[in-house]
Amino acid sequence: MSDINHAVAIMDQVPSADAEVRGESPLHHVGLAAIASQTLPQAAGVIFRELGLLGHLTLRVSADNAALIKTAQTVLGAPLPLSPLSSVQQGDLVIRWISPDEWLMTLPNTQVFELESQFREKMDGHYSLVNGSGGLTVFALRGARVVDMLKKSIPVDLHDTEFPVGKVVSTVFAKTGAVVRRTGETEFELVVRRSFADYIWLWIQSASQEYGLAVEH
Amino acid sequence: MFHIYCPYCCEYREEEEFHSKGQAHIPRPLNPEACSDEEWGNNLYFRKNPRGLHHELWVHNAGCRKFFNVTRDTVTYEIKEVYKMGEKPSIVAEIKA
Amino acid sequence: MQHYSGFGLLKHSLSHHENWQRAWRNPTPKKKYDVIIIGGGGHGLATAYYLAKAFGVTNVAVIEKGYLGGGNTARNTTIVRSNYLWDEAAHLYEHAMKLWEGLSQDLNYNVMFSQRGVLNLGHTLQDMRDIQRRVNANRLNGIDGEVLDTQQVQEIVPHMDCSANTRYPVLGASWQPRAGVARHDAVAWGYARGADALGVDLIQQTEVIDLLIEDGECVGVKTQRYGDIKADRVGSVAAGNSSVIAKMGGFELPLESHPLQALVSEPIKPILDTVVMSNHVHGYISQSDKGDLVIGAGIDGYNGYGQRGSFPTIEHTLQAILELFPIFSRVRMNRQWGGIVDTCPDACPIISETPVKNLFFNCGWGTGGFKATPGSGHVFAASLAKGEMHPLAKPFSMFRFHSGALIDEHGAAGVAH
Amino acid sequence: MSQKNRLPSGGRINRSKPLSFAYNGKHFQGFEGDTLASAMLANGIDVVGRSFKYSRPRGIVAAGAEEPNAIMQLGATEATQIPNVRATQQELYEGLVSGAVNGWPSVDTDVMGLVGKVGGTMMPPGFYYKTFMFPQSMWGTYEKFIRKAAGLGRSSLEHDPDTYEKVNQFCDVLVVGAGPAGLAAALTAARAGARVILADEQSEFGGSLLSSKETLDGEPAAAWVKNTVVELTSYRDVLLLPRATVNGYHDHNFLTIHERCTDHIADSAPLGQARQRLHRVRAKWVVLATGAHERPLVFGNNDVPGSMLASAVSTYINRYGVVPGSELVVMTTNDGGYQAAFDWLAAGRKVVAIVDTRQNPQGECVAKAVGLGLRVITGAAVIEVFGTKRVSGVAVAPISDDGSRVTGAVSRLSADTVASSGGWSPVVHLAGHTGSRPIWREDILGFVPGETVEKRLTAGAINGEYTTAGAIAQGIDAGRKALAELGKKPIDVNVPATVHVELDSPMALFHVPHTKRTAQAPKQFVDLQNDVTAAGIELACREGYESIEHVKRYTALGFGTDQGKLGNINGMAITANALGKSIPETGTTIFRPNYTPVTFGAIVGRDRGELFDPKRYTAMHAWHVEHGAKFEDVGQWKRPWYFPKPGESMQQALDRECLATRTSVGILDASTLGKIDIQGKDAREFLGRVYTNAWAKLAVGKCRYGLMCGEDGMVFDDGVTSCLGENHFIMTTTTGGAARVYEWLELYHQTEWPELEVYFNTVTDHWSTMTISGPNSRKLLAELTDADVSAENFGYMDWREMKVAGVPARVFRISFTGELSFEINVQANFGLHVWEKLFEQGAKYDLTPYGTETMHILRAEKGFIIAGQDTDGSVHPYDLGMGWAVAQQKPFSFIGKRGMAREDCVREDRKQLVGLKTSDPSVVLPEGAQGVFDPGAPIPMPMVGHITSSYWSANLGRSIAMGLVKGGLSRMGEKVYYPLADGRVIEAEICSPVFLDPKGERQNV
Repeated sequence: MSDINHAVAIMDQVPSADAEVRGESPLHHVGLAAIASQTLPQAAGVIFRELGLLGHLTLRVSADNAALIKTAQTVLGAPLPLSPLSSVQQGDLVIRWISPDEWLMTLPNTQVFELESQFREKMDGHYSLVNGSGGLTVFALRGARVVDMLKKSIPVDLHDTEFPVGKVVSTVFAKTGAVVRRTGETEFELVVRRSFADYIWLWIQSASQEYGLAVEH
Repeated sequence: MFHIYCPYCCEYREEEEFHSKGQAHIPRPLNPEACSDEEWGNNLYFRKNPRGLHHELWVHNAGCRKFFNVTRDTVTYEIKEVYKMGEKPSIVAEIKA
Repeated sequence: MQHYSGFGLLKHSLSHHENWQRAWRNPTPKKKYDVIIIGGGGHGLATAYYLAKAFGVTNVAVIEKGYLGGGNTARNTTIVRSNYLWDEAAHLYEHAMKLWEGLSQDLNYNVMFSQRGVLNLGHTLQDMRDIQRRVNANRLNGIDGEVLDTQQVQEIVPHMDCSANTRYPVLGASWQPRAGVARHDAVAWGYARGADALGVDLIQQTEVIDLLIEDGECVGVKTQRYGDIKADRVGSVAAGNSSVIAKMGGFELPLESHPLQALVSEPIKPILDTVVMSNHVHGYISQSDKGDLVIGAGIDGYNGYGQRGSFPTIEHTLQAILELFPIFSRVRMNRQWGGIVDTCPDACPIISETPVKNLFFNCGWGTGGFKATPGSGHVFAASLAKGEMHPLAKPFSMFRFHSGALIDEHGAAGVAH
Repeated sequence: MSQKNRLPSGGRINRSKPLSFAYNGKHFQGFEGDTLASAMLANGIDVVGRSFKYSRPRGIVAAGAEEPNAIMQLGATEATQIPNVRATQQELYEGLVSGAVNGWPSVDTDVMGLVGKVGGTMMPPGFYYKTFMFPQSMWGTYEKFIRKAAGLGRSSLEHDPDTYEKVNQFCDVLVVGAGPAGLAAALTAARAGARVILADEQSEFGGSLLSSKETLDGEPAAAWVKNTVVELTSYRDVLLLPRATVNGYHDHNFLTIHERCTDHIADSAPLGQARQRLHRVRAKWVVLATGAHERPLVFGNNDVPGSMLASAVSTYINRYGVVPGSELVVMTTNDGGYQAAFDWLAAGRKVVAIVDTRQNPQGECVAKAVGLGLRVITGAAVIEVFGTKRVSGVAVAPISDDGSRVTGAVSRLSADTVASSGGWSPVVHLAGHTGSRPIWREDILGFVPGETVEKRLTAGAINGEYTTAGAIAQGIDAGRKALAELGKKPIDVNVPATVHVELDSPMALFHVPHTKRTAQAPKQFVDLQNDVTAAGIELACREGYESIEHVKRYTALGFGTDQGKLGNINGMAITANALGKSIPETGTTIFRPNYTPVTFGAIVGRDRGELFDPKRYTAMHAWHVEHGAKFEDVGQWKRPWYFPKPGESMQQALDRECLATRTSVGILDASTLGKIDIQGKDAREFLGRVYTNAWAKLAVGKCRYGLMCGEDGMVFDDGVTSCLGENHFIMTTTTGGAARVYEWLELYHQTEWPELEVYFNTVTDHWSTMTISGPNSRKLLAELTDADVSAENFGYMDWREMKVAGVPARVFRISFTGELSFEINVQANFGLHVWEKLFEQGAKYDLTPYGTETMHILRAEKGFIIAGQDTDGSVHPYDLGMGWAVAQQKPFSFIGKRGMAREDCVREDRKQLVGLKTSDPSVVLPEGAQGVFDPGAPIPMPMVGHITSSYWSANLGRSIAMGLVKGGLSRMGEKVYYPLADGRVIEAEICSPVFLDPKGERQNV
């Protein structure tokens, strides 16, 4: 199963179902399920949900390399968002523009290896595809006061004319960072690093206090 | 606090997302061994530090993580121009005779 | 020079204080001086004073583009200490410390040097290793210093949160009892008055716009207001503007001028009797005799001559202060400001000869200039008087950046002070 | 409680909502809509404080932010104490508790007052520079008294119960000030669909109109305000912020607004609400409509309670229904001052006289005054006030038409209130924050905003436009200008019709003359809060303090919490006069944030306590907590430091962890190590350039240790990098160095070598890394995997891919302990699972968790360095005795190569890292101890280097240490002495830093 002869080593990092391995998202220790059972979404201005255990892949390739971009899009079966700060969503696959030569994709963790293998098969040239599934998690936020809460947290203009649905920014979130995407008029999604997840969770609880916070699980 | 246009993200962002990396356009000598201690020291440490127009290197470290150049007045703090790595500034300080 | 004393005040009060002499003259410059000093801040004025007082060179002019003591002397947070790590820096700052002790009497001008002690806090195991290392070095260099544990720190600063449940608990501190604060403006004025009385010409509102250089030798300065003024030797003590003067001399310096911000609260009743500094949470604080909490931290990351910086620096500084002193949450910030500090790659100054003969530079003090004022002035005066660098100044040559003999004080100078 | 100065009707207060409050322990009553100041005046409270230096009784002078005297201590409980609250800006609420900030035993009978009277003459500006010098030793004592006397209010001694919010705002137009000009500007911008923020420091919008008797379009001014606010409220993109002071104007149109959300309700916020909110605003355009402050006149004893600003008198009458006295004398240099007399008269109290300093004023108001039968004395001035705790009378005398001297006999008028107006000073503070200097305008006798690089407009009184119609017109114009710049089409806004009043020009008078010379006249105060007098300023100038900054610093002019809003312009004018200069020549001092003081808590927001700085956790953190780990802060990470068992001391725990690892197997959570995935055909080349050693031949499946240096040749990080594929590597960095190394790689790739085909990705958080170390580690691993982990198939410095406990893993056979070790890396989502399986399986080997401290000891036994502890940015690889890790023959001049070849870096006697054995093996050298070769040398002793690492080694049964020693590598066997603070001198012998298993047999088995 080792793949040492290739120029780039990839590995199916997800245990097979029969191995009976439980996966733990970065907020596992918080016990969101328990909290969820005690909060009422109707009453809350901010509703929080962790989309844990997703597959996260970072694609690095120059946007100027038309051939490779084309191949990548064929493999993905979706267009790469080439214009800055944009994103593409297609079924379970979300592709976020991070920089002119970088995209962050999320998809089911079980599909990651297949996609990596496809890339290695089809892509020939200078690119990299890196699995970051263990190091990232997604916080989905919605509610009437989500924008107000985010205004306390990130130094970015969230007015709908400046930050329409689908826009993605990488920015500072309090004293760490996050990739922020608007998924609806009052819905946002944060991609955050595992080791900072607890801090951001604490921050969101505090910043949402005056609006009421509910958790979904 | 500065409002800086990132030439890669193509919009203005807050200074908090960026880091200043000092004077721009200081290429690493191609053959360091050929440098005298003096030349190496000059390259490493000695800076223009102008009062006025300054070409400096910034990185959008909390954003796209790209390095780019900024031409800024170090007295008024006006940003006159931003340009990508490898590009030349169109606004330059007049050379004092 | 008119002698200052309590009795003098009583006497003058009878004549409604109408007969006080000028503290210094306002002369028009001569054609030529033995030594011209560019920059009438604390360091420049101290240099002039010691040139006249200690080395008998009285034909001296100090040329200041603004007003005396109007640069960083007027904008710093007045901390004085000498607990530096490396021998070279420690000896220089301790030389200054010894001059601080007794400076008011020497100048007959009360600079209010208050030896209330300085604490440098440690919050991590590596902090404490560094503190041990520095304090041991200080003691073997003859500089007072102790390593305190959390309990001892709490006794000195009863209102600081020394509990274990802060984000970065206080694990201990270094303590220099002889350190403290002084009245910054008074230092400049005291030296100015003393230098003037010894015959030094203080030329204010006069900007040096060029250096007079004849075949590689500096022979004077060109000023906006008075044209050329000749001198056998020229010493630049222009702090944040040093690179501008160096450019006139046709060379560059290993300097970057950065904004350094500070702030004061409204005056409150005495609550903090010493100086508390923390590199790790990144802030420092003391209380002025007037009652203001005087607070600062680090420089802004970009070059700037605007005497102002960015707001996040102020936010981070106050976050650090409330981490240490949560009880100050309701105290209010009255005023913030910025200075221009000329920082060296190794956080140590430059006191040096230059590529131009008879042109000397004293700069690069970064965030550590005020505390060094008397020592800096004294060794620079000695160097200008003799035309060769004072032994304490030698290690601070600008040419150390060629040889690689840097003196890295980033640890000791971690936060700006 | 009676409110003897309260009018039966009128004002904007709600008489049906009485509110009780306490001042200095006595209880009083005011009404909803009052400020603390108006309520105090209503109750006839004259003395609200004692002055800073002379301890003179002081009363309320103004009605707004410029108030210098009414600085109160607020708060009903210890935790809610607020120092230095300006009574004129504090809205009254039920149960408000206030007190004067100084005065002993009380502000009314203050003994310091005597000291002030007696000692006052000995306390000219800068007196403290001239005395307290002898004897030297006494300064500390003098200082205690000075400090006690100084300071205003006091800090709370308990934790603040309240929370503070901070919000990032973005808008097209930020309008500062909601007076006529500001409202008009906001309305103009809002109608055209611009995103507008309108902020005003007062509780209600309207500014001067709130206390004006003017009519707009025939209706009371308040009606126009109401309609405008109603319309503004209807726009989605308009944010209206009352009780919100714009305090700082920073570069690129970044401004801070301090909103006081609940300060008008109580001294502590209701549950679930924030007490205050700081808005961090980025505005495309800023309109400053900050208005103007009235200038008081400077005359003898002008600080006696009852001496007020003329406009303040009108404000108290018209807005609060309070007449602050019974007999009024008005002194004015301009027509504006007359209004106070008209309002006073309308309130049914006696106007003694209007003293107009102009010889022959012609404005309509003069005629009106005469028509009302008021006594108008022209060409004269109030040169002195009588009374101590309240004005009892005034001395009036004719003055020359230039206002420089008294020209005739002095007459005395009885009065309890003096209202003075010296004209208006535009509020240019914010305009000056970004470095623009204000400009003097002779026609309006005031400074107006100067040129700026900011996208800033101004409207109304800040421009010297003092008529309501004019201000509104300028506001509309500013709004239109902003819209034009924003490319938005304006919609018309009308200027309401107002009654025009013919005005005469004002007289420039900044210092009212006295029959005596200034130095001998009664004190003429310029800055009330700091007791700065005209005589003091003249003295400073005489003594040579000629720059306005010198005058400010020598006299303390403008140093107060009001930052000289009332006094500065008079002070500058007096300075100019003393120096024979013009006012513009003298100039202003620099304006800095804050306009008015801002609570620390509001600036800090929620970045405190738990949220002061992130705590970073690994996937196994919960387990560590459960198992009693003590934690160490490493960067932002919380790393297990050691795992004490109940009743164990730290040393006992460390000994146990160390022995268990060397004799059986221990486990470390190494997930915090930085990890960078490197891909591309030039990855190898790149590694060769950033590491000091060679990478060209590292085979796939192999690992190698590398040193990273700066261009100066000094080590700044190290770690193991493994070859995953021909074009694929994974680099590890120190825990603290991860971010820096990653940016370092990107910097060189993007700025120096963009032609190299390589990509870097941070994967630190992606992998959970657990290191099992010790003789039994192979057995343990073998039991959890099908892979062949035998020495033959899995050699030292190899890595293999395998399943561990059912989880796909990359296992690296590298060792930081010198023992047989396996570093197991799995996707972090499965880290805890594998960790727990290891413990289940490892029980029989007594698998022992250890933390950073044991790791440090074990690596020190092997002489492995820790970058950042054994290095400090001043040592290069050769100093560390690690020349073996420098490949000088590499074709490309790697980073650091040239640096470490500089003159000073090749000295023989550099400090070099060596091992040190104390002569007494039971003594552990303290880390940070400084070594000397000659313990007998006098202070200052020549030091030769310090101890970087030092531990008790349970395995070796002795202490071990590493340290830097001058020329140490060539001094093996020599002695170094370490004099300690406690007087001990510890002797140690220089040795190799490898204390255990020099041949490395243990890790190679």
